[in-house]
Amino acid sequence: ACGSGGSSNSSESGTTAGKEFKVGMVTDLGSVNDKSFNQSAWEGLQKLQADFGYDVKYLEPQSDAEVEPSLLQFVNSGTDLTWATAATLADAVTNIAKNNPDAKLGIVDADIEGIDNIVSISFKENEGAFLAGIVAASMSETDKIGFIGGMEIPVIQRFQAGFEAGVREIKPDAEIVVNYAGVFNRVDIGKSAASTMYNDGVDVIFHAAGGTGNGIFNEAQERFKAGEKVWVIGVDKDQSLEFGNDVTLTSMIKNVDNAVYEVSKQAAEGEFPGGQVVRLGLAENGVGLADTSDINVPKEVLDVVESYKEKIISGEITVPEQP
Amino acid sequence: MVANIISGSLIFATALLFGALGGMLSERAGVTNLGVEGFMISGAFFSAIGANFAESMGMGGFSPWIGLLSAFVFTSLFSGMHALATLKYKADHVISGVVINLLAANFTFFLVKLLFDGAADTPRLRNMFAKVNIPVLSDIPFIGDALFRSYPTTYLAFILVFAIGFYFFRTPAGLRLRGVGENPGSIDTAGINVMKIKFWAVMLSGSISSLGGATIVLTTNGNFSFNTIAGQGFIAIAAVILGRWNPYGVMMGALLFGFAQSIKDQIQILDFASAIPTEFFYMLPYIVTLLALIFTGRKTRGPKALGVHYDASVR
Amino acid sequence: MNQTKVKKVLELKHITKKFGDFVANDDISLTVGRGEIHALLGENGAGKSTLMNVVFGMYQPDGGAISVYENETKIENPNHAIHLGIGMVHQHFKLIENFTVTENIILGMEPKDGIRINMKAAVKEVSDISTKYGLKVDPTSKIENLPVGMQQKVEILKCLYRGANLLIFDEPTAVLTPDEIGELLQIMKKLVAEGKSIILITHKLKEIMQVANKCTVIRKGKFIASVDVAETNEEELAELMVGKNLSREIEKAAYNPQATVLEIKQLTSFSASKKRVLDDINLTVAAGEILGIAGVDGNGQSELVEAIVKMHAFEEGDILINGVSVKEKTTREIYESGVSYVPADRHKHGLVLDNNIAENLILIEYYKEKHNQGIRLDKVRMYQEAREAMQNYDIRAKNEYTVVRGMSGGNQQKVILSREISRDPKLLIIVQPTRGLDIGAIDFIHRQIVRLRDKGVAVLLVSFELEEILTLSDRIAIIFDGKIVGETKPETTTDRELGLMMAGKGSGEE
Amino acid sequence: MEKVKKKTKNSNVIVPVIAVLIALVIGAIVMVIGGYNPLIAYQSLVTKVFGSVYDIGETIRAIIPLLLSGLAVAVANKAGIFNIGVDGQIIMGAVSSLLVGTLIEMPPILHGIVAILVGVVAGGLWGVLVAALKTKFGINEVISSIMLNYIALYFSHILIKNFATQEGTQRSAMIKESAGITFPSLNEVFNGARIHWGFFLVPFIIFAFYYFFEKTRWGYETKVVGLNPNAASYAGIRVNRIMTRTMFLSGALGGLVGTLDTLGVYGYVAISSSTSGIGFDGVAIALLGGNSALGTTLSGILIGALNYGSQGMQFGAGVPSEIIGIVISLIIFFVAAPGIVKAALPKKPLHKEEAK
Ligand SMILES: Nc1ncnc2c1ncn2[C@@H]1O[C@H](COP(=O)(O)OP(=O)(O)OP(=O)(O)O)[C@@H](O)[C@H]1O
Ligand SMILES: Nc1ncnc2c1ncn2[C@@H]1O[C@H](COP(=O)(O)OP(=O)(O)OP(=O)(O)O)[C@@H](O)[C@H]1O
Ligand SMILES: [Mg+2]
Ligand SMILES: [Mg+2]
Repeated sequence: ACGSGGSSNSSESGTTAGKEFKVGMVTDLGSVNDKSFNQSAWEGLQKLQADFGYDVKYLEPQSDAEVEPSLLQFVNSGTDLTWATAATLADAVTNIAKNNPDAKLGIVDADIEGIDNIVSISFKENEGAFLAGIVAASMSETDKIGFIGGMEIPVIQRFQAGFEAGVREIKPDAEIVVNYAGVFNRVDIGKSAASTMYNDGVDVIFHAAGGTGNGIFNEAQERFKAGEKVWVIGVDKDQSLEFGNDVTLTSMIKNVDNAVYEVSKQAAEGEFPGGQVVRLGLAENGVGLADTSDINVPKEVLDVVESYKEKIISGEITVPEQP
Repeated sequence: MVANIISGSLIFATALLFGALGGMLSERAGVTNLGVEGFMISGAFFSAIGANFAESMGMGGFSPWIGLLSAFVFTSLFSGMHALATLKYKADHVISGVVINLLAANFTFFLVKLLFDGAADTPRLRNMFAKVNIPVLSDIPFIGDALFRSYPTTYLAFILVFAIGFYFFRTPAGLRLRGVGENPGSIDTAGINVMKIKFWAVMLSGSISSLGGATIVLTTNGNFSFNTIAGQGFIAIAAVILGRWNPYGVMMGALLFGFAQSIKDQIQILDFASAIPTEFFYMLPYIVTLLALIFTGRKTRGPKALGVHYDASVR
Repeated sequence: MNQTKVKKVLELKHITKKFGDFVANDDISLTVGRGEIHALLGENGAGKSTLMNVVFGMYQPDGGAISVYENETKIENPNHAIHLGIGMVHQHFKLIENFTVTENIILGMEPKDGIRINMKAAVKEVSDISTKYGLKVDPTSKIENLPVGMQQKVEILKCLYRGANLLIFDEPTAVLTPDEIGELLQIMKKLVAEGKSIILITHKLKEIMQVANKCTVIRKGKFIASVDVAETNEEELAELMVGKNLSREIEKAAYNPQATVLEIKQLTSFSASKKRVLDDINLTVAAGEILGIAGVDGNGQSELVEAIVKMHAFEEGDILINGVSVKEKTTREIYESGVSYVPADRHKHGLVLDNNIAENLILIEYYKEKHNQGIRLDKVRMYQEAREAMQNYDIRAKNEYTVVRGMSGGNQQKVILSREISRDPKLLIIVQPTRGLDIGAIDFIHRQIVRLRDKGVAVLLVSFELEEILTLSDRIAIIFDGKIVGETKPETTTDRELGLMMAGKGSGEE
Repeated sequence: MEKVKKKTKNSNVIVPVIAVLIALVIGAIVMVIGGYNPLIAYQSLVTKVFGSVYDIGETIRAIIPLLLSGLAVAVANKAGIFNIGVDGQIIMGAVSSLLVGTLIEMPPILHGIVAILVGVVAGGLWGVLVAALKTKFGINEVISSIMLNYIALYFSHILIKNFATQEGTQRSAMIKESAGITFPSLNEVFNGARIHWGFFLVPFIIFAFYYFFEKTRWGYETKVVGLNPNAASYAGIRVNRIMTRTMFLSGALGGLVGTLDTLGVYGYVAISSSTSGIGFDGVAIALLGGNSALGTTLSGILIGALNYGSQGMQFGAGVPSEIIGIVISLIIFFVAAPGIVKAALPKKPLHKEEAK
């Protein structure tokens, strides 16, 4: 069942009747259900479908090389707005946008400026991580605090920088132990790294290591069951929802779903913020601590967090981006 | 810290050890096993499914054992394919192994999507294996921490090493199995069914390797996703070769990897570590292995009839 | 069934066995009686091994019947054969090299102690049997450390351990030294004296005359005759086998050695385990002569030969070919200086079994200009020359595209020989040139060697077959334990004298 | 592992064709079980592969690395070496050509040629390392290549971070425009499909592969080494040297894969936490193709096209791309064990009906 317009080569069976707003999404090499970025973005799109009946769809390319064809698949099938949900897709998005000036594209977690048919959403991870650092430092009893990163790349370094700054703010003398696992998807390596840190006397670990980070939770839970008290600070989403409250101190979240939802809605309403970089920090409610933080973090601490949040928003404090 | 390294090495080594012991078993019977990765993927998948099911049946702390068992049993789907292809239909062993890897990966990922509504991983297990302290022994200073506070699977893997060692070198069946890998003609003319031995070796091989995958899910990961097993099967094969197809050697090979892997974390928390590129630590396990081979290496001789199809009428 | 009363231990009735369209055994019948040594004689590829594999249950016959102890039986598999009291010593030993003697023998019938092998009991049982039948071996040594003769004893012990009453020997003497052959024949006699029966496959008529009671001859898969050995002679047997009269004399021109071609001076070398494998060897070979190296396998022959072509490194001394040292040369350069080498193991070294005849014929010289046109191999010429070689050297195969693996040993050997001879060597090194070949093929190869010698080629012949050494050599050097322990001429020596020297001068028997 | 030989060769043309058909049917059955519509799925697959000039161009682009990687594995197999280290060789090729493409100033075209050559040589040398470990230390190539894959991966990260960083991204800087090896005009014809020099290089390489192994003395000696190394050294062939040379060629092909993708497709090298896996696909492709030029080419085309088309299946029918992975593994399985195909066929094959 081909489209009526002629230019569309979509072979999907759904309607191509015209009125309906179509949003597509291309994941990075993970899956759409990665409990992280891709999933969050997809949830935003699903909400759009539920709220306004938009036609939403996604593709999961299997290799870097497949990214462009996947984007094009959407572009050519008349999709109104196509999202790419990772920084690694930036080059492909730029290319496609240049070659298809009529197409509208969006990218999450990257800054592409000045191209009229691309909107970028990026986050000030360092600001969120700063707050996580405040919590970690306030809650640590050993004054030894851990950070585990996936790979030593700029985004992750932003996490590290913000976190370290936050910790120093509260406890300038606290020891911060840093470990880069080298991978985003090896749970066992994350677990071993966490084990090493906890053994070393660390009692709070903040991670920005994707799936590798799951190992940190597993290690903490194991210790919890054995009667030890250790904390993990989750990342990207509220990880206490997955790993429970026994070990999850709080999570530094990135509100990808909201961002995608809002920008898509603007586009549908004809107000596509093309060419702009929507930079979301604490002020824009793009990053922050999870709502469930109050379960394990005492009110006094949260109050401190709140005060720093205001200082950052007001510009009184600038959080570094480099560790 | 040394105790930590040893204990960490044991834990990293466990999954590899299962994978490698399985691989070794089939190779000792003359069937090349490049499918260890696939068997481990299968083991990881079925253990997650099995443990999940057991949890939903309310088996609580017992469910990891069900997971282990499921891995062992259901991986025979794949080992059966390897046996069928290599033994009955005389497919090239290497090709069959490659197929097992491809098929296990795609099949399990597909099933995960199918069973869990498009999810990329299986639901998180609430009950995983907990470390078991061996009474008395675990209280010995240093050694206790290093060796006797570990997961049941770790104990199991090391018990298996000795069990297979006993089987190989002390029992009639082991003698025959080793004979099959060296010179099946000799076994055949001694009136023993070569194909039967090979068949069971391949079947068990898959099941034992699968425990490696299960270990990863049931002790560290807590669920199965498409990158739960990412190349560990190939490292396990390296351990088989490094250990020269001998259960104790294979154990040392797996421990070497475990050691190199866990020492990385220990070094990384030291102060001077920041002066060295992180990537160097990631390379460490692989460099250590190469160096180990260079210094212990020389000729590694596998079973003589490895990878050769046995056919009584061909000389 | 009372096995000791029956007379006919084995009876084959009209056995037919096909491989696809090819009939390997065509209506063959024979009877083996109790206490009898029954020889089976036939050219390479006549179907002897096939027939015996049928008896041992490795193959199922396409026609005919087998009776064991006068009961018609379908022998399902080797296990079944073993239960029926049949044991087989295969030509290519079915031994596991890194197992001990005992482990090899007990395979399949291991004495147990609970679930473990009772190795003590096993070792004892093995030494018991070996003393009973006079087959001395060390039950605990590894097969890979044993000489072939010993390995064969292990094979025999395997059969005896399993209680075999009928033993099949497939070319057991092809790899043995004269002493070992003598010993084996004695063992066989002892076995039949104990009431066992033996089927003996051999190409050596002398052995048949020595020990066999009856001899069945087959030719191209067909039964030719069964004769009483007492009533026949070697010539008659040979004629039955090949179907025509064979002249067994080889004519040699008068001995006329010329300039020295090969000179080995104080050659000494060590194995990987630092054992002295060649010890101060001095030898010369002149143009127009054949120097035979007699010796038991494993006394340094292969190292000696490989040292000449630089496949084995030597530490001291020197090797000169036409006065030029090989020290600075590569294997290829040595060949280019006029050396041809026929290695002992045709499967391991001499041939690429999965290549065809033509491809094997260019193995040494494929890189030379004559085989190439620019960057491409001249395949037209390659196949053309292969056709010619097949004619000149009587290589029997379907055509020049035939893959060598499927060819008989004799024809494989002819491929190597034609390749090496056609290179017009000044020095021919030839090791075990006729191992496992039938009389016809042996004769052909011997004639080729002599022809070269008559043409003025220097020939270094290494063989474990005394007869071969004695018929071909002009001079004989005896090698023992890496040393040359004596030199003699065929006219002035005897089997026995040579045998003693090969065993290290002292007495051959204890 | 030593006997990777040409065992698949005996299968005639029929077996692979039927193998493909059976595998597709099984794939369809699995789809039905999973609640998908196999007809739409396969239709979308075909559309994705042939549907537009863009897709045709992109399909070829997807085939090239797989095919070359298959050839790389096949080359080594000819000398009896099992090279599962192509992944690492790809990385070395990619990162070396990247450095040439980013750090050095050169006129266009020449820059591309030099970058390719450097990448190819780097991949080749990485392959030589495997050969050296094998010949000098007796280390089994399977282990060493697995280790070298990881070492190459992290080594490339060090290089990228130190010499070709791109602030704020998880990849290297872009290569200079002069180092690009695309054909802008052709790209336009193909609606933006990434057509690069490889499109014209690959046929030449396939032919060179064929010619080398079937016609030249070097191919002859390589095959002798692979079939019987003992006979080779008896014949005066320097086995170690041939193995080293062959591993250079094999690695060079791997290096070319990385080079072409870097210069012609991406323009950068990503800092990725795992190797591409193209080398492992190459193992499957070479084995499926019986290590021959033609066979490897055909299997590379088949698998490349199926892989690319699987995206269409996801888009058009919502079918997870793993289905195609299953189909591909089954094809290889059936080709490797033709007995199964024959057993699955009706006892009297098709001819009978024709005869009547
Ligand atoms: N497995 C087989 N498949 C096909 N043909 C075979 C097979 N085994 C033997 N043959 C054929 O049967 C014939 C007889 O072979 P067999 O091994 O019995 O000969 P033989 O008499 O033992 O020869 P030799 O003296 O060399 O040992 C040969 O021509 C051979 O080509
Ligand atoms: N796979 C095979 N296909 C066809 N013919 C074969 C095959 N294997 C062996 N033969 C044939 O069997 C005959 C015997 O070969 P050869 O002399 O090499 O074996 P053998 O030494 O007699 O072995 P055995 O120990 O069984 O006596 C030859 O004629 C050879 O052509
Ligand atoms: Mg024979
Ligand atoms: Mg023979």
